[in-house]
Amino acid sequence: MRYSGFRVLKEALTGHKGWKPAWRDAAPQPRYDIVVVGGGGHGLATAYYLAKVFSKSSVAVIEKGWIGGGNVGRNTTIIRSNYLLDGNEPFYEFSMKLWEGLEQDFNFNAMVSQRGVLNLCHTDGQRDAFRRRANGMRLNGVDAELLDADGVRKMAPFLNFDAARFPIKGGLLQPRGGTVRHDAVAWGYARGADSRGVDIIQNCEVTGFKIDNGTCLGVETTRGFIGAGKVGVAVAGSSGQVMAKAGIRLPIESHVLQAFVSEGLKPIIPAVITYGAGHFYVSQSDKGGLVFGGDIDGYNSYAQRGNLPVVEDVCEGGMALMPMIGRAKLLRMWGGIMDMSMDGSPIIDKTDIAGLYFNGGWCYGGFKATPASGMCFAHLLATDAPHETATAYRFDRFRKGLMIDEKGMGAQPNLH
Amino acid sequence: MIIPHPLLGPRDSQEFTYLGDVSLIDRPDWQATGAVDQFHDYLYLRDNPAGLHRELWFHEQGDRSWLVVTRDTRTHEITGAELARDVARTKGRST
Amino acid sequence: MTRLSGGLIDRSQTLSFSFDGKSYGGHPGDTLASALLSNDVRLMGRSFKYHRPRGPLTAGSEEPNAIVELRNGARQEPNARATVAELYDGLNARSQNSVGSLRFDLLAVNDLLSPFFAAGFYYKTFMWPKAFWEKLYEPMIRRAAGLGSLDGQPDPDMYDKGFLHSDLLIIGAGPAGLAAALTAGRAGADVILADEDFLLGGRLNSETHALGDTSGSDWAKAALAELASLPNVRVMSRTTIIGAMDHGIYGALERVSDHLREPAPDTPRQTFWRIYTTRSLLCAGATERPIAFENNDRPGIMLGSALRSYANRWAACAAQDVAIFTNNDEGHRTAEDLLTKGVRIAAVIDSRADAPKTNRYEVFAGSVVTNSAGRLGLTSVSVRLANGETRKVACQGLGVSGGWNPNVHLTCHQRGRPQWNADLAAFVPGGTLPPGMRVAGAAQGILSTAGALSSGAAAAVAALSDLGIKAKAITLPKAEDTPFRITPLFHVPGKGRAWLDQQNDVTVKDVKLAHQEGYISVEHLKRYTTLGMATDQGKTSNIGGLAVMAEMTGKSIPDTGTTIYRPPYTPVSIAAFAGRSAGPDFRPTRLTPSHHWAAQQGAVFVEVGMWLRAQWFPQAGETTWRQSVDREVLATRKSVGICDVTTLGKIDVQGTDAAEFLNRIYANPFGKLAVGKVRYGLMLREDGIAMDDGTTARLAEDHFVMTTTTANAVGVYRHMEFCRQCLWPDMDVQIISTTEAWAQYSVAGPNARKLLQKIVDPAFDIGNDAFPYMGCGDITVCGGLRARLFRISFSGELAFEIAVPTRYGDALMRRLVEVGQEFDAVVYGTEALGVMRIEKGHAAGNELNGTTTALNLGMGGMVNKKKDSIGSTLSEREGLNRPDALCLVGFRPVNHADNFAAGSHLIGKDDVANAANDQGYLTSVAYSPNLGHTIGLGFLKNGANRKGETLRAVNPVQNAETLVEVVSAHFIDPEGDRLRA
Amino acid sequence: MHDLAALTPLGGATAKTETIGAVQIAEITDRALASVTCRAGQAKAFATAAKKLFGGAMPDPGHWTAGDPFGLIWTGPDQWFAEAPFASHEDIARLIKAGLGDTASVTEQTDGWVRFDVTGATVVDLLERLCPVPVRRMQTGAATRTLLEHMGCFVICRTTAQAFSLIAPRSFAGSLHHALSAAARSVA
Repeated sequence: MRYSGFRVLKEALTGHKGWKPAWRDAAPQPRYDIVVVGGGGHGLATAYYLAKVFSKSSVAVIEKGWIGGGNVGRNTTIIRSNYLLDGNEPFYEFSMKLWEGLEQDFNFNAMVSQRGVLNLCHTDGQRDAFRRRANGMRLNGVDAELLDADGVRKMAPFLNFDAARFPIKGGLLQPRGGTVRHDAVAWGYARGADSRGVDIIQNCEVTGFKIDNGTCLGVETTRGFIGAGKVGVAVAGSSGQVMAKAGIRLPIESHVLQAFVSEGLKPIIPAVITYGAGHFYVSQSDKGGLVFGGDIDGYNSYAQRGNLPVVEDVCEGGMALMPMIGRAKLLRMWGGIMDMSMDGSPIIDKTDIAGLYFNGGWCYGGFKATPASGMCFAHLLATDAPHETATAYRFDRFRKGLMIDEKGMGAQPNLH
Repeated sequence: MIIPHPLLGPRDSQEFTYLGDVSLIDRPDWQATGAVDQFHDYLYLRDNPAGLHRELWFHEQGDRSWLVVTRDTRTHEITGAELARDVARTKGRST
Repeated sequence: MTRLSGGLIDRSQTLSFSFDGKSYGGHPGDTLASALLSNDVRLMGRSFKYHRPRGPLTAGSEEPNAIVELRNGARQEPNARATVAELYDGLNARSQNSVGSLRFDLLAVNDLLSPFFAAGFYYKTFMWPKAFWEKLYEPMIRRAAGLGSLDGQPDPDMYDKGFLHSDLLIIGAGPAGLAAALTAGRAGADVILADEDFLLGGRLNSETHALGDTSGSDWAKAALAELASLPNVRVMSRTTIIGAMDHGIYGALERVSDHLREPAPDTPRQTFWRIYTTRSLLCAGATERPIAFENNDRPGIMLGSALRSYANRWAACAAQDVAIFTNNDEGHRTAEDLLTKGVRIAAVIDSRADAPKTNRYEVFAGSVVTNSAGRLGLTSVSVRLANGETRKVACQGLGVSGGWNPNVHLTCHQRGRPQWNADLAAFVPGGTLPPGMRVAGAAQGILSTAGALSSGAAAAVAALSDLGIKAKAITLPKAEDTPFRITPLFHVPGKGRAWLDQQNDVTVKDVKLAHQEGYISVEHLKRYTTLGMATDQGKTSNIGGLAVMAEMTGKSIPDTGTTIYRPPYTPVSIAAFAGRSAGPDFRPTRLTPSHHWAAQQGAVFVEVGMWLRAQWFPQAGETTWRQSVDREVLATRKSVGICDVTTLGKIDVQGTDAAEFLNRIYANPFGKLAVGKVRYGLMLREDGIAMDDGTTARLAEDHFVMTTTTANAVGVYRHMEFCRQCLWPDMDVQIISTTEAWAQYSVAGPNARKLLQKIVDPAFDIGNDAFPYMGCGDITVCGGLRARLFRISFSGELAFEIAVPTRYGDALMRRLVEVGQEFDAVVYGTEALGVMRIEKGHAAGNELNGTTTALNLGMGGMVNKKKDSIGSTLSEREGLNRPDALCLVGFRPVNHADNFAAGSHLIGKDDVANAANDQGYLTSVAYSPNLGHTIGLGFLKNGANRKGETLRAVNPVQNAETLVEVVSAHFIDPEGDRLRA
Repeated sequence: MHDLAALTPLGGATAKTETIGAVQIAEITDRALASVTCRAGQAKAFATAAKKLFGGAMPDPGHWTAGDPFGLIWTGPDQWFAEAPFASHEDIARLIKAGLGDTASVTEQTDGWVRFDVTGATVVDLLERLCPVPVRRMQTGAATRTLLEHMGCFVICRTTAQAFSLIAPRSFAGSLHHALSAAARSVA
């Protein structure tokens, strides 16, 4: 059933009787060609593109809880493709292009809002690094602008220019960056995949993999064995746990990232703004809440909750950068479990077990990557070859010394 | 969080800096055969358990001790803390 | 005036305040809501989506409707709850979210169009044409959405933070909390009793039950008086415990000055406390819930308990004629209390067939309210009687009692799940509570006053016994102990809209639609309909929503799901979390030994981490920074310059294994470094990437002093402690930072030695033979002051670094400048320092960027393979040793008049400028006044073998491009003759 | 004798003292400081030498001991700070090293730090607003390093609930003083 303004009108006048479930609550069949483990944004997007782009007719997504209950529904909704390194930039730009056509493509308004992402710099060294990054983006055909302090002032006059501990020297602006209504992404992909025949199986947790001399034949689940030609795992936050069931250790640690939203306010913050001298970034949702966050808590955790030091650190950053938000009230805080990889970049690759594929290690980058991650994982699952924008996301890059380390922090996940 | 420091008692975790899995103490022998692979596994691969985790914390704003803290990554409950130097010795790292 | 008799307000004083520009009077003890009600003002706000007229639903912090903008200008606070805003003289409040006036809100048209605005409608439209989203739809939606507004000026108030420690934290000062506090306080335990209200006592101040022979509020007053007299008890009013964090840490927001027009000088508006407690006791009470029916959101329709609070505590009532709608006995208590206060009870509509009978007011048993009327306030309700016929009941007020929800919120903050209690038809604390927490009173589901008192006292005894403190429960007064009878009813079936979440305008229909579209799980329901996502965090709406969904799925409420709550319990101002670390005080500032002198010279300072360093020293007549920097560079290379380099990390390394230790943490060897010598060291991370570099001097066989970069001082020290304690626990090596103990100045230039000889005491020969390049030693200066001298050079000149005890740093700088006049000595800042190190080709922060290896830096040969050292093994990986690896080289413009910028990328002369042709990038660029043109350092693929090649330095983001030539990174004195002069 | 004038950590010619409400905040500049670390395998010899030099046992973790001329503060495993009058012990590191020989590593710390003595009736209320350690419960003789407004800082209890010394890296002097005086005004 197609969504449209006309349809909304018609249903409004007929008591909304015609709306159908956005997706079927499917029961597992004995076997699928491809089973995607994980009903989050990446898993659902993978299934959607497997069906739509690679015409796969026998695909299932299995989810231990309810779809969209993980990081796709627990993030700060930012999309951008302002990456530094060639291993990353083409991939995230591919993702940005998919975002730009996504709503029309899957017929669901995810409120993709290209209001701009502004990263502030506060030292000459940061400005040099931003220039290198901006030029790298341009060389990759991506939009980027370098603003000086006046340029920033024009765009965000409410920032602390006059009494700042770390003065604002300028910023890197990606006009095409912005925000997306995160839950809608999961629902839109689910609805799109479902309408193309994908079985979305909720409350179905993987308990093990059936592996027969080096080949994966399917998954054991709380709802029985499900045979599969290929199994793709996309379970951010639980990657270590799920892959351990296949005897695989990962270059990943799980950490908690907190996020915050304020009470609703009339529009006051135009773009996504990130502080360069502290841990604080913010945007304002269409509903009016200030959606903000900062750094991860820094210790391994699966608890989906954090602690006060980071809450305070983030608010300190906010009050250093934009003291006008002081009397806005923080309404909710929550935590998401991040797959923090050893170089801050993700993995989309085959494993040593035939028929078992892995997608994870997204650190903070997961939400903005959702469409491209889905497309590239679908490409790998369908063709057994990496998508051209994801060739660097291999397991063996650490063994070979080919890390993709945007922040230059080395093998310490909580610093990425 | 509160870290039960073996010498100083309960301390706010904000005084500490976190490093990670205690296995980072087990630095391989540089002269072993396949040393590069051993160092790769040592530096890059993690058990990343959902449950008890022995991990390294540095009392940076305190007495500069490295501690090995045993903490449940699902509940954050801490069941032990030792001086990392003692742990290193029991792991046979005395020179 | 609907001001009743009695109440806990001070009628001897009248406070004047204004709402939407109109002024009114109230009394100390009033809230904004109670004062407005007593002035017959019921309309206080508009709802989020349909802009429906709204008045207060509650009398507490769970309020969804009566939220206003408080104060003006920079102190304007959006979304303040009128129900808890303490009245003060001159209070100024305005309604929110209306276009036009509150009474005639233009956006009320949304209400007429409501069929089009059903749950999630926006996910299904606004998609065409694509470009319209940012341009038209989104701005439209954003303007209509949001609630209150920020003023846009910096918050002028001050906020404190604090840290408290207790044996027992008691959350809530109602009957349970007070009984617990008295019990624990008398036992001598360290007790903190916190309550969000400004008048402690909880429901004791809102109910009419007697405790023993006194009223509830008098008993509370006496209890508080005793607690105040106990030194081991800290009573914190106006303090909300907002979260239960790990290991017994609780966040608490104390509203120190919000009840004043503005904070007193130097005192904070609010204080955010971190409370460390070994045990806690949750006595947070319960929140009454409404029953949904058609048009159940009109001003005048309130919770029954709120009607009682307003009448008994604030002597205020919404109306002369009040009807009651209840599914339990509480409704009758409300009727009785109002009658005693002289309010007319139009009827009590009790959904239960076995409703209590009385002749004091009319009771409709087995009946329900099906609708209400009244545009801006309630005028009547429609009642469907047991016999099926419908009757209209005229009333301006309706008290709704749907049962109590225990305030389990804090029990969920560590993801504990509440459990369903069928007798109460409510969720009660269950699952795993935060460690050390107990629950008592209504929060535990014990709804009688007597039960609250006894459970509070008992819980305190139990909590203290955990800590080995013997406590005896206080003797309790005789109190109300009626059992709670309820027949669950969450909503009255009907065609029209019945509100569940009043602020977000989520109706029963919306939940049904969510079910129809498959958004069945609680998480989907909340996110799709926005149920419970408003500023009240669903305190009055979540259970109702669950109940409707349960009906749809045919499951029980607990099988349908529970919602667990997250911090904060009530919203907290962002400024309070920041405390004093805001604006210019965001982080502390570190000053160098010569700072005060430099400031006197009018130096321009720059932030380097937390340090402030002199960037350059403008002289009279200099109009641009370049003039100053060029002068400083030229004068230094011509004669001599002085620079404060104290910020570099200094680590004292001692012990019989000190040399071997350095061998292992540096890539290059230190074992054979002679005493009295200095060596450059390159430190790698274990992954083979450069971590830091610096010089290390050997002061004695077992004593070294290492320098680190300013940026990495802390990280390097941490790393060395890790190596010392965790990797090689029995090496005899001791380290300690000594960065700030010594003021260290670089003296560089052909006349550096001559200058120093003026202050170094004659006993010390610093001539080239006695004190050659890379020499070091203890000396005395200026007639006997202990000092250290290092002959090292960052500038490439003949240079020394001299260190004296920091307290003498200021005087030494003045002395060097004074004796330096004869040589036209200059003092130079970090800019000139940077120019000279680029001229010399020294790598710094821009080159040591966390991704570069020794090989990249042209120091591959330094990684000694005859020994074990951190990073040595993994630096052998193929990816770090590719033939086309990036290599640090120098660049100069082919046309010397041209400029280029750091961050430019390098593209072959005839190649298209794109990522595929990217050859590298420029890291550090400066104008060299010595060479008379721009120079740069950068990383170039296979750079070592490309000297003389011409490339394009492209800077598309600034539409710039320059032809550059690849040259040696050492622009000045490549042979190093000057160093050794 | 050299002819260079000393500057206090706050940048004055003389130490600064101010009274805000019920507390006095005094910059202390007349103490010399050195770190003393027992060397590996020297515990016994060190204890003997230290007892002889300092006239008592080294304080336990979390504590300090007064003495004449040497006060001792535990700073870490096998590590202490020794303080003595500056006038008589400006060259404190050499003096101590001479007494302890190869049993310990000694490093001069005198000018690495700024010390403020905070005294008065509301000193606990003040410190409660600045640092997480339980100052209200600290007894005379307690000493520990903690975090104070983003600054690492020793909190030393000289007299229970009455007098504390705060010792932080010297370059933070201005910011530490700002934090102390602001908190003092807030509890005044």
